[in-house]
Amino acid sequence: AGGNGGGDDAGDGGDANLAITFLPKNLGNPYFDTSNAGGEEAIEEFGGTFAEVGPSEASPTSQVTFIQTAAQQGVGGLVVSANDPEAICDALNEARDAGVKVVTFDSDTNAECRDLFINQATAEGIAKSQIDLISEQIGDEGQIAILSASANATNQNAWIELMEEELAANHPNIELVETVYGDDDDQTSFDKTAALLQTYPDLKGIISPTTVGIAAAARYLSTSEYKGQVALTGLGTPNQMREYVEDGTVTAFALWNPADLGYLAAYATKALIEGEITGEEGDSFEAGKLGEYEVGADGVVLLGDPFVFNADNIGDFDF
Amino acid sequence: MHEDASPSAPPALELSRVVKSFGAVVALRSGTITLEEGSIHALIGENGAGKSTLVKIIAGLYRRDAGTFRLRGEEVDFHTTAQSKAAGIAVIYQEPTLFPDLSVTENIFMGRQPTNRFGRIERKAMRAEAQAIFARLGVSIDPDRVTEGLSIADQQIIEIAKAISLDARVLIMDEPTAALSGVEVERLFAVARSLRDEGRALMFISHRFDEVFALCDTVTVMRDGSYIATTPMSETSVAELVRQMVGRDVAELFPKLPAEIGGDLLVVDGLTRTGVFHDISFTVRAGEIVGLAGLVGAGRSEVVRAIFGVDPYESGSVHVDGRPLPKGNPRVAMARGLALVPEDRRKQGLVLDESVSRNITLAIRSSLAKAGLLWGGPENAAAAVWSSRLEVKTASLDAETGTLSGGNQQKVVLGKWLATNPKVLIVDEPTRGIDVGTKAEVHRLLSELAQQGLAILMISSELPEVLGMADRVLVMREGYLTGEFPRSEATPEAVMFAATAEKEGAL
Amino acid sequence: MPRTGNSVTRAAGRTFKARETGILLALIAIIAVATIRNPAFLFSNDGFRDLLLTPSLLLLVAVGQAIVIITRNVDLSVGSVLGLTAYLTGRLFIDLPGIPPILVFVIGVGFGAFLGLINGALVAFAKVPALVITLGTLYIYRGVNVAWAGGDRINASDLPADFRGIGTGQLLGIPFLTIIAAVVLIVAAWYLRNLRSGRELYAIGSDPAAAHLYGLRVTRNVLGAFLVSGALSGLAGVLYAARYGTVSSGAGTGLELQAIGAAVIGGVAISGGVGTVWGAAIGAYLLLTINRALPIVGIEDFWQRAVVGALIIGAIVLDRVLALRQSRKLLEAREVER
Amino acid sequence: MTTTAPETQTVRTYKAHAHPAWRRVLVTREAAVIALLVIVIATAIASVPNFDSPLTVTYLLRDLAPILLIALPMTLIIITEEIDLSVASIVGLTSVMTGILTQAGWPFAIAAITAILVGTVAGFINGFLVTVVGLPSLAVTIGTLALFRGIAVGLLGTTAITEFPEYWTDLAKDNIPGTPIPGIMVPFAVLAIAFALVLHFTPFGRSLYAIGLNKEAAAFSGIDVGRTKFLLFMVSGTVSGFAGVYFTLLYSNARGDNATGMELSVIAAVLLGGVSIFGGRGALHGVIAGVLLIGTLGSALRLAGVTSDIINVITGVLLVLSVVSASFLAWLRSRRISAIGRKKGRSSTAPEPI
Ligand SMILES: Nc1ncnc2c1ncn2[C@@H]1O[C@H](COP(=O)(O)OP(=O)(O)OP(=O)(O)O)[C@@H](O)[C@H]1O
Ligand SMILES: Nc1ncnc2c1ncn2[C@@H]1O[C@H](COP(=O)(O)OP(=O)(O)OP(=O)(O)O)[C@@H](O)[C@H]1O
Ligand SMILES: [Mg+2]
Ligand SMILES: [Mg+2]
Repeated sequence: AGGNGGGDDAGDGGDANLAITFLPKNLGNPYFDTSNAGGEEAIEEFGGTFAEVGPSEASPTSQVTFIQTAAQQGVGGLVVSANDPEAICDALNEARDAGVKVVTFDSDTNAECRDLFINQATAEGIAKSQIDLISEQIGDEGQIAILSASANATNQNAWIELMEEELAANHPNIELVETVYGDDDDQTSFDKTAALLQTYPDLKGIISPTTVGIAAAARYLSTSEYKGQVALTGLGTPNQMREYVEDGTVTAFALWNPADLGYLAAYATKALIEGEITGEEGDSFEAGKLGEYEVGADGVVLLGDPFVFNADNIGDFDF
Repeated sequence: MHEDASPSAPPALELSRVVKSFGAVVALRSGTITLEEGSIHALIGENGAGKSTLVKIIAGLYRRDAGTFRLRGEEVDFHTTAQSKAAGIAVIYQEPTLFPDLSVTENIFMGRQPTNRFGRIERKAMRAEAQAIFARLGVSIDPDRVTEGLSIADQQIIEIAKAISLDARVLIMDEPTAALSGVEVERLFAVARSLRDEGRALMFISHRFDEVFALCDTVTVMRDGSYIATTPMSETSVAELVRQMVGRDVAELFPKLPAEIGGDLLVVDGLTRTGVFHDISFTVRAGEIVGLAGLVGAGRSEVVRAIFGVDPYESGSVHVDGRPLPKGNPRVAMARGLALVPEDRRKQGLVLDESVSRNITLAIRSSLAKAGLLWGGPENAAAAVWSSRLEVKTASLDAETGTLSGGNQQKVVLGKWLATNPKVLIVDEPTRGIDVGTKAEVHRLLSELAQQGLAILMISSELPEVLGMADRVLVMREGYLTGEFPRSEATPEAVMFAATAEKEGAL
Repeated sequence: MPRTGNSVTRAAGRTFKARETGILLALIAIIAVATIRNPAFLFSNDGFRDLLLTPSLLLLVAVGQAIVIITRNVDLSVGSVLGLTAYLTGRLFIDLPGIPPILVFVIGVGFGAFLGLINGALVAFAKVPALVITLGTLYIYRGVNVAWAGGDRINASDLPADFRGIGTGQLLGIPFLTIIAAVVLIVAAWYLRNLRSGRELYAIGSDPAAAHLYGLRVTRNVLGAFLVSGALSGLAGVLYAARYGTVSSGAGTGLELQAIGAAVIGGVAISGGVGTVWGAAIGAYLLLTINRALPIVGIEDFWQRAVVGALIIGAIVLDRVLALRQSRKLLEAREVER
Repeated sequence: MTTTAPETQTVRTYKAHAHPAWRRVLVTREAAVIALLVIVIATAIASVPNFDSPLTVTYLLRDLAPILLIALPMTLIIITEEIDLSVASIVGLTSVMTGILTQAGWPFAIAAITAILVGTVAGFINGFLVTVVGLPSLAVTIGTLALFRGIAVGLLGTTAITEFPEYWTDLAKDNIPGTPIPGIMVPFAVLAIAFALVLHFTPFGRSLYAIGLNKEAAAFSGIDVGRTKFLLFMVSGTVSGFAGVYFTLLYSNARGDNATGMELSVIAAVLLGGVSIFGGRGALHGVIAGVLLIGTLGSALRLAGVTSDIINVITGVLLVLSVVSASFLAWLRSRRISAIGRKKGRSSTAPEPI
């Protein structure tokens, strides 16, 4: 089955099938809109075909259909953010058997189901930056809560676990009272924030390590009596958070550049398709404007450290 | 054109050679009637003669296929019942049509409630008016209660109240008295007469000749959808009307054959269901036809439904051929040899959207199956046997039963139950709405079956039918068994007395 | 004014009204328990505000749904209608900068009414079951929404601040949204109780065949009921955009079952002819307040849906038991009359 | 003491059918759905790249299997004029049960059977509320839809169970050797044949249609309407439970939100396949064709790069068109009949009344 794309640019792949499909957790998620735009930019640079498909709700079983379709279409590569580490595993492996290179980004699957994972930041790095931000904002003591995405999101759960360890080890006066799940749905996250503030009148801070969650929480706080009383930090995009940083609801939050993440994932996929790398530890490849990257243990490529946005620097970003 | 009709005032309502058919069934061939103001006009005819169809055309519920319809001399063509209402016609339909979830008052005034300038319904005024009407009718019904659960008689009274409240020029009443007691009928008549004296035109449909003669000024007879004759009440007699209605002598309608009476096949003892019937005990023997008479609403259908197991009962027992029958289990009842031809064939007797073949074999489907599987072949074969035996008129066995005429539908129901090879056959209104010829056939069939040793319990609201067919007559009134007469003693007077008199005496 | 009714029928009338009272008491009990556990549930500015605010959108949709159910129909497309109008609202502000919010309201409600009209026309004229039609339009409207929005979505920053103020602001401590919902509720309740066409809706649902016999305008009324349901979902869609600021193509998914649930809990019989919009409104408050109260009472988040399900079933079972008791009483009353 | 055998001298003879066999088979709703399915498949093979690959068949049937399975009892339920909206929640609940029990160390087969029994119990609850308590099934199953889903989500909370014995997951995914057809089609085919036989060729099947068309007449014919419906709801729960176990294995994933919203897909397919929501009408081959039609259309369009939203629009339009066209045809027919009636009436010059 021939793909509809195909790059004839330089590189040892020659007539490699550079049709690459991006499969985010769900459509209509600005974080993925940004990362996929980065991917598209990269693919245009190297002359492949970009496609973006995805379910409307973030569930693993609905991702499977799109993985299968991609395999049927015979695309060269598939870039996935997994809604579940295990559930889409078999589908991914079947796609690989059909000759599709599979790269995960943002949220990984089990290592044996994909060729590469593009890690936006190490889990430790993210967890530590979140805890550092919140402890600074609440004076290193009091109750905090976490507003996460879905209960099964691999990356979220890993971060939360590490955050708990970090709290136990270095911040004994901070109490994590509850983790709630907004399902990366704006309304749910909004309502969950409201519920959190009610349930814990002494709450000092909220961490929302998901872009949908932090925006919804910020919107709730900005019009509530808790504005300025309850600290909020997490992972967010500057465009969504600008208003709340400027009005004082939020002092600082973190994120990597999702566009770069998508860009890097696209280049990594290209390298796999063209046979430049196989995903072994120590392989290295060129990623356009980002420079050269090396594959680490378990086929993980690390983008870099998270970046902290605050009132001073937020004006410099537009994504 | 009726140039010879009184030139001064046109008749209040005039129908001439109106035709209405439903698919293949011609319900009305030439419906003709003329209502004059200040007069009560009776419309009589056998079941299925087309009376109700005529009423529904006047009401705007059906549109006529042909013929003329004039209201105070002007040709009209109603598309909806709202139009006929607006034209001053009030109709009491044969079946009460109330909204069960709404209050009595709301039912009376639905769609034309008194309102203030802003369109707001004036509840107080509405309620007061309802009470005034009830006072006039001399009944006490709580105007605020929901109509769900009201007795048929009360429902009928609300229908009458509804029609009166319309203050219409023309009032059509399709069997309004069927469910009423003597006192209630008298009150209704008083109201009807006062409306007549106010100059309104009334039409009254009833199967009871005494009522027709007591109330009406003129009578029109219909038969088989056709107009037969219009006569002033004073110039006719019951015998004459019956001759016009039936078109032949009544006697031959009931070909009673001699049968040998055997042992008790159906024994009912002390059957009771609170609020419905009480302490009902009787037996039916092999070869015997027992008639169960009474007014509509007396509870006869409920009793046989309980016997058959479709309805529950609280106490008492039923034995078929010596063996007790469990409560509420029609399947066992069928297996023991009980068959019930229900009163409402369209709702209870038939699956109208299914084929003739499926209907006839519905009750015997299990015995037609081979190794648990049922194929079309055996079904059609069994159906063909019973269709031809009863001479069902249908083009094919896969025709939808709903497309058959009423009489043929009734034959399908009879066939369905005879196919089960019963010992005891209960028939509830077996000839309701079927034509004269078929009626005689049904009677002949019942007689034959009795002769072959079946025990037959026959409910009928037509007294001549009961008296003509039954070896013994039971009478029910208001849920109680009030009389039992052997054939020789069963006179119309005795039966009617048992069906009505006691109540009037009590009041 | 003389009362001719006997005590039994009056008691029956009371149990009828007891339904709304019953769930109102349940709602009050829940609020009381949650407040005892955590006074902030009621006695804080945000707590009080959220108590009123959270169910307001559902209330609007549930009122429309109740009207449709009263006519013995059902509208499964309300969630999709809400989503589509919410997105439309955002697009209007983006594509026509400076458009006055009031015009957006008019367009949103009108558009919702139009979608409802499509449902109603198919149901009333083609005489096909509402369940099938609105299941179809549930898919269609949602599909159109997703196709239109694609990966885009409306962000809070796309909407003017004064418009968003409607979603979050308050008057004398009562949120605007709640005021709007209350006005709609009162108008709808008044209409259903006091106007002829309102009563006709009940009659149609109670017995469609009898309604036809009466010459009630069945087609027009059913059409109207769907139109109102669509318009209210449209209004809820505009307000959704105002309240949440962010509108993705999935907004309002699953709302249809919540709306039907609210109506059913509130005593609107799924078989038509019975119930009030008051009941549906209280049902909406009960459903969403339970959601917020459960964590406070110590029941985990995850069990909320189970509680909601049990609540719906409990409500209809209770209804049935009451109805059976009533009909038995009526039978006994007949017995006595004899 | 019985009626005599019917007299042999048959006065009338009856044709079994008004129309020849080909007309009865071809001029049906089911035939139209099947024809549409064939057209869609042919068009897709001709114009959608990669549609003709064996993978398409494998993926399509695998994904459709739960819907196909549940559509079987759903057809029977809708034919008796009821509805079961809780099926997808039962899938979720049994999926969670399978996961929890497997995780607790139960042998998989025992865990799976227990989970299926949980599905049966769920169906029992629906059946009890509908037939014994006497509630409308639409309201009941909206309630149990929330209840069963809520229990599923409540039981498993934040976690998803993803460890299942490879033997079983492979079994769920493997094709019938030498074909692109997934193995799940074997139990499906067995069930489909069993359901078809029961529905179309047994006394029980006849009683289902009778109940759907006129339950009062059915009760008067000795059919235990309540018990029949009770049984159907339990079968629906059981089959949904089986689908839940399969779903779990297919995605190696037990989660509370598995199969969310699938009830609408099932009902849409059943209605598209020609089953009347008012009961009493419909056939299983039409339903299976309906499921395949929606599935194939979706698969082809996805392959052609059409997004899932357009597929939803098409599903919805098909559904609406299917009911509206049926009622439009009926309206046309009734108009023709009444026009004939009116003509007849006019031409018959009845004699002037006396
Ligand atoms: N909607 C209908 N479809 C088909 N046939 C009908 C319909 N309504 C009436 N008929 C048939 O038309 C004929 C006349 O019925 P109609 O109800 O007018 O009789 P009726 O004189 O009122 O009888 P009864 O005294 O029993 O009330 C009957 O054969 C009946 O079966
Ligand atoms: N829908 C109803 N609601 C309440 N009571 C009813 C209802 N239908 C009938 N009844 C009551 O049940 C009793 C029996 O009614 P039914 O009409 O079946 O009697 P019947 O003797 O069989 O009359 P028919 O001559 O019509 O066969 C009456 O007391 C009647 O008032
Ligand atoms: Mg009549
Ligand atoms: Mg009767």
